Amino acid sequence: MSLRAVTAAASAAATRGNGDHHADDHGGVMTPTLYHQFEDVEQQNESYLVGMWTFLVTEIMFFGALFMAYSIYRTAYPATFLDAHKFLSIPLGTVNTLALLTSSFTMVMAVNANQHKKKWSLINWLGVTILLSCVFLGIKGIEYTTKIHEGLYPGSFNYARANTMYLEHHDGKAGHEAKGIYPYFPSVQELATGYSLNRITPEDPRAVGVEQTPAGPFTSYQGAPSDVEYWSKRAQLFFSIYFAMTGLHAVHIIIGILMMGTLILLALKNHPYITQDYMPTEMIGLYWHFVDIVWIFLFPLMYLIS
Amino acid sequence: MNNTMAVTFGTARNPGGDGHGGGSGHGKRPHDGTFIQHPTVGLYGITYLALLVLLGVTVGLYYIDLSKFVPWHGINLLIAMVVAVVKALFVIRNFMNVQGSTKLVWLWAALGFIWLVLMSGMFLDYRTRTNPLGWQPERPNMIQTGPRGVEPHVEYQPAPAQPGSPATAPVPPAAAGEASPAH
Amino acid sequence: MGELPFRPVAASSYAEDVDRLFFVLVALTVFFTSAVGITVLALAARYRRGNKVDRSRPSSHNTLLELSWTIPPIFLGLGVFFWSAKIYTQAYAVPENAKEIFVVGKQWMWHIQHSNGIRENNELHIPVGEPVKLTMISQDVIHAFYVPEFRLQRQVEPGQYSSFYFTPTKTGRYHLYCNMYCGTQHSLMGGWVYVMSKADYQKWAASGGSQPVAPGGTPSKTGGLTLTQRGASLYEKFQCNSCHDPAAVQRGRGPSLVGLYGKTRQLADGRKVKADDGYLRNVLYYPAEYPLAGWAVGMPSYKGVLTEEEVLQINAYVKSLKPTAQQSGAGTGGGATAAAAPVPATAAAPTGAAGAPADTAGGNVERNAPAANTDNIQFRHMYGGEQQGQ
Amino acid sequence: MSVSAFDPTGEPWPDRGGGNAAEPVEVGIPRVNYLNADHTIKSWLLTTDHKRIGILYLISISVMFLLGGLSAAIVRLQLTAPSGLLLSAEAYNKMFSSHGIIMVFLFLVPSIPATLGNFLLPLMVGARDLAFPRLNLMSWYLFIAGGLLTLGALTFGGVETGWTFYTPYSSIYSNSNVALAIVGIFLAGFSSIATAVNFIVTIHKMRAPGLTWFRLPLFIWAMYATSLIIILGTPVVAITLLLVVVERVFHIGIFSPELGGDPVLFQHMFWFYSHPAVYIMILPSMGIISEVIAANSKKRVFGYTFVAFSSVAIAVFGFLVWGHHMFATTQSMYASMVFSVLSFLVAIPSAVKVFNWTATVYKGSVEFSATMIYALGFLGLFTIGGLTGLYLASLATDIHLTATYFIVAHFHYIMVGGAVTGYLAGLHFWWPKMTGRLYPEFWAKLSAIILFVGFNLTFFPQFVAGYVGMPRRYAFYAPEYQIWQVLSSAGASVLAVGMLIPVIYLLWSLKYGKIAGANPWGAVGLEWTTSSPPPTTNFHEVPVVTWEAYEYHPIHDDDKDLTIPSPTAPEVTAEERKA
Repeated sequence: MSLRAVTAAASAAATRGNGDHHADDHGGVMTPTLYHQFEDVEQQNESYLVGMWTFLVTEIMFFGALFMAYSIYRTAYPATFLDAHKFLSIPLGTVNTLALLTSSFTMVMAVNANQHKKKWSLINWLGVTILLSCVFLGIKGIEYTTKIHEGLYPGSFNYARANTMYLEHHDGKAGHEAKGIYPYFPSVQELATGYSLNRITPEDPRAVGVEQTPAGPFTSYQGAPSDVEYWSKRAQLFFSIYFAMTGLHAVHIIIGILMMGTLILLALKNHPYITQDYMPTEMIGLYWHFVDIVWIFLFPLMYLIS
Repeated sequence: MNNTMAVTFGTARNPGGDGHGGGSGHGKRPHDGTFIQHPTVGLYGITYLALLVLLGVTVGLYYIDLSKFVPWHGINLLIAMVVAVVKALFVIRNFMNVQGSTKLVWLWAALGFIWLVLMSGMFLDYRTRTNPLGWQPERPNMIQTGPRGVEPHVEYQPAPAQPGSPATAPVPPAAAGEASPAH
Repeated sequence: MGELPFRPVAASSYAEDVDRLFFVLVALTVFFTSAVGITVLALAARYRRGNKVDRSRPSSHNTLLELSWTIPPIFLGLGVFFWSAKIYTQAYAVPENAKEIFVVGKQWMWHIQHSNGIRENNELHIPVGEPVKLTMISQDVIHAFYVPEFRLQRQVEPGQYSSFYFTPTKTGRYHLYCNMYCGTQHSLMGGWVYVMSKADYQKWAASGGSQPVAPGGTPSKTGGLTLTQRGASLYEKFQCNSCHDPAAVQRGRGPSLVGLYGKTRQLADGRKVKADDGYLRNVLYYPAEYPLAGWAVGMPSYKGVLTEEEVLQINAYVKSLKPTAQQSGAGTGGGATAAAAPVPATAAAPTGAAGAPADTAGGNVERNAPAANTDNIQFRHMYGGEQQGQ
Repeated sequence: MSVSAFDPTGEPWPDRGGGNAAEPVEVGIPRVNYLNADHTIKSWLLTTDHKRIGILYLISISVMFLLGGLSAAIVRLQLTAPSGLLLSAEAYNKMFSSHGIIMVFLFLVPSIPATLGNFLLPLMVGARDLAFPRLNLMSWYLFIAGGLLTLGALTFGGVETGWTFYTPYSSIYSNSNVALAIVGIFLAGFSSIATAVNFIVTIHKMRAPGLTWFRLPLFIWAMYATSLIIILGTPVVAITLLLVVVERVFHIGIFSPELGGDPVLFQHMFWFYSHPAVYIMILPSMGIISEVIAANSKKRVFGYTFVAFSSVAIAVFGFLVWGHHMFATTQSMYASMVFSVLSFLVAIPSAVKVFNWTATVYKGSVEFSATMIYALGFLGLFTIGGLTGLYLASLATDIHLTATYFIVAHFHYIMVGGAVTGYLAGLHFWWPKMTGRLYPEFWAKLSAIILFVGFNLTFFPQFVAGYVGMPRRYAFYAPEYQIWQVLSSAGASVLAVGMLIPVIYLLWSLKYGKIAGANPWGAVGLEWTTSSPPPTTNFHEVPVVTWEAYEYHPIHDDDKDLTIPSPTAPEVTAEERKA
């Protein structure tokens, strides 16, 4: 989604936000429910903030362990990582990053709208955010399917086959300098007919053996089949970490989408959480920005190894 | 002793303790007491644009091999990470409006990252092993750029260079076949 | 140090130092525990409720006192640390003349190869007074090689060598344990270490390990060939010569291996690698990970082809390829073009055997391992009979 | 035994029982309290009252403790004979694994924070409840779900990896129940994270007026440090164990040596949490001991600030020493040295605590109650446990002793001698507050002494067994170790008796115990100002704190005038200096 589209959506949202004359709109005093254990709303809100940040610290450590494993293995096997990352598509990664950054922006706009009690603008901004995160998930899904079609899913990695297929779709060039559409998107009927799966099987002579192995991404490792096999193993390490981290991140995105959907429902029902309070939106916003930050680090580490 | 404590940790009159003690971070409250200060929409927009620019920098950096200019191969990764950290700081400060909140929130925002640094003490082991994992301790650089393979003077078919290196030619399968001995 | 109750035999140079440190720590423990215990009990008794004592101006804070019991322990701890670290470094300072023995750990037995070709399972025969270096690797899970009488243990991990160095100082028969939980039969993965007088060891080695030398010691049979010879035959069998023999080296098929061991190699990706056992193993298994500067990686991976034992044998052979004067330096660094004939395997044997006496021992069968499921056999082998030192 | 039974001799101290002597403390069970406020099962299962959740936790972890104890008993029986008394090797492995997993992840970690912490923290800071009561309830359900999963895995099929789950054994070789057990542990971990978030927010934001940080009880400081460790450590082990599951199930091998992964990396990440986890278990006990010693000697804890900050110091420095569990691996020599020296330094804060507790007794008015006996037992056992930790922090001796019975003994001296003793002390100390009734003092003293004796009988022989070289986790062993194993098993039976007696008389006291009244020990602290058992809202009106912590007597600071020490001070301080 381009910047122009975002701003368009934003302006649309704004106009509609101003347009509606809802009862509890236009400022007015917010009187959130005060729970019995708190003295006043201020204490309650600050408790929410501190609690959310404490939770985010645990999330940081949660992902941090994976980042640690990643950096240790990358320093251990730089060549492997350099080669394996060529199976990831920079354009798609960039679009995804764009989508997440934009969704962060729309999220703060949503919080802002909630604070000023603009119900419809809140709903619109949340809607845009959900839309963007769905775009992210969709692209992520395409990437996963591509990996699986290329035989790069964990457990059964077949890099000889991956090489060969890869070249067929990239006119003999390896990596990002390949011309044409990258990565290979299987068309609907291709997916239906299992096109790329029955196209080249691991038994295919092109897929195994030294002489037949064309110069693919693993171009510097021409050698015996066992050699390619070895590289499959090493690159499995990269893709293990890739799937682990992006998978965990995707799970967080899904949770975020669910929570934002709940917010929209609450808003539609004029629930006091929305009409009289903005902390719920604020909390989910914090969570969402954290997910964004994780991706900000994942993108250069996974896609842009040079 | 308590007076000094009262200054840093909140006073006897403030039930909430920290958040109320310094009174820090409670800015203008347009409607009522429930607002913690938030930046304006303008700031959001600026931050967003800055993030987009930085994203451009990150991607552009990938295609420029800085190690041509700086004699250290890790420079690309370093810069990329610095850019990422700046991006993260933008998001934390402006989007997650830490700067509008109490010192305590600042602390918590920083804590996780500090602990990640502690955790990276693992490298203390991995960088000094006698029988290390795939690399040797005296290895000059961790990040791999530029061509690997052979000098031109070697007479037999060289293995093709890495993509990203100046001369990249896809190798015809036959040649590739020759490059490896028959077993 | 003298014999103390409960003190197991100290059978290595390392053990004596460790025990000295250990008993100093025991003294510290006793002192501090009794100091705290006696003090608190005495105070509690003196100030028990109802006892008429002066309780005026009870103090609840005294920085001087706090510092006085905070600072000294720090220095005490640092002192112990330095002493301990000094001893610890011994376990890493392997002398040149160390007798090299190779250990492969697998669920659930220890397989041991001597450089003179004798192979044993769950038993290790070594002469007293000679420094010994074990090069160890695991085939499956993490094990740990532990001999209490040597006060030493080291984890044996899959995928990388770990080494274990000691100098036995007392003859006797000592327990050999696996000390890292490795599965069902963990407590039966072990056997005996026989430290023998030099004469006994000569006899044992000369008889190819078939002569019973210690009570309860079951006779080992030898593999006949030395490690180097086995390595040479493997070298032939897998046609390593097609790339690494001088002729092939001349044709630029592959780098020469002569005098390779111990040299530092320049890799294409900028790494400088010392060609030690670990490097040789990795090149055999993962050649593509070590692209030699000036060479395309044409070497296939032998993972799954060569077992860990065979890799050790080939390493021994490669070590035995010593350059003669005018060829020194051949095969190291980037792109060797000239290389000399490797010393033929048979001639290499005496060099490769690391001065071990019994190169020409007869016999050819590896002793059968106790079947893993027959618990009681292995139990009797491992725990039967009393352990003896002297 | 009430505040009036106070030592008449010496300087008369103002009675600060209940914080302000002005208001009379009501005696007798209050008509309506959190226990009898509502009687339906539903009101218990859906309660958001921190006190009731604490009780729920108390019941559940007591069950866990029972199960773990049973497996321990079977293990001890097996080890009385070198060739094993009743189990096959495999059954034995499953048995010690379930002992370790249950005791560490399902009992020790949640033991004090989730029960006493849950119950006392809001009372001590003068709040009506924790900051997030529903989160609190959720954490209990998470714990139950995780506990049931893990127990299921342990019971049906069994897990044989030990509680450390080392790869590649856990991820490739052992049976698949390990995945289920790990998922359970994962859930339990998140329940403790929820508790920790709750505690941190409550301590930061919900303290009563006047209750500044340095008026907080040391138990709260300990809880804060513990929560910090949970926040920062638990996610790491959660993801690490999750990676093991993922490797088993989806073949996403991150630690698999076949792919070039490093099994030692698992140990790094595992111990990055699991060493601080030891402090998760011991810090709350330390907090309890501070309270108990102060209350029983009617004396402010000596060096309050030092004890408070030593808790935080332990929490922080505990994260820098994980490598000392890996001296025998391929971890580099230099890394090992750094970790070793840091491990020596992390011992200092614990020593400071011990010395300060000792000094607290000086010039106190000591009552040898059951709780005090527990506390004194804690002092001795914890000192031994801590000092034997130095053997394992020092490189040379660790290479000999690690993974032998020495380490088993050391660990149990800290965990049972330290954590469990402290837990029992706290349970007795606040039992009147929780139930409104007193336990029989005599039986409590008896069981405390039996526990101390039985514990030492059980675990001291294991030090010797370890030093003479018996490896841990052995189903069968060499005959020369039998004497130590038999001694240990004999002691274990005594220990079991000592554990069972409290169960009996505590249950008995629920119905027949003497009415406690609000403040049976004459202790200070906000929790004693409210009736016991407390009302559902803890306090009838928000308390305002105007007194210092442990203000049993006019607080006197030596720093102000070091010139006039009291007559008996010199030789005592000299005696201290020796220690």
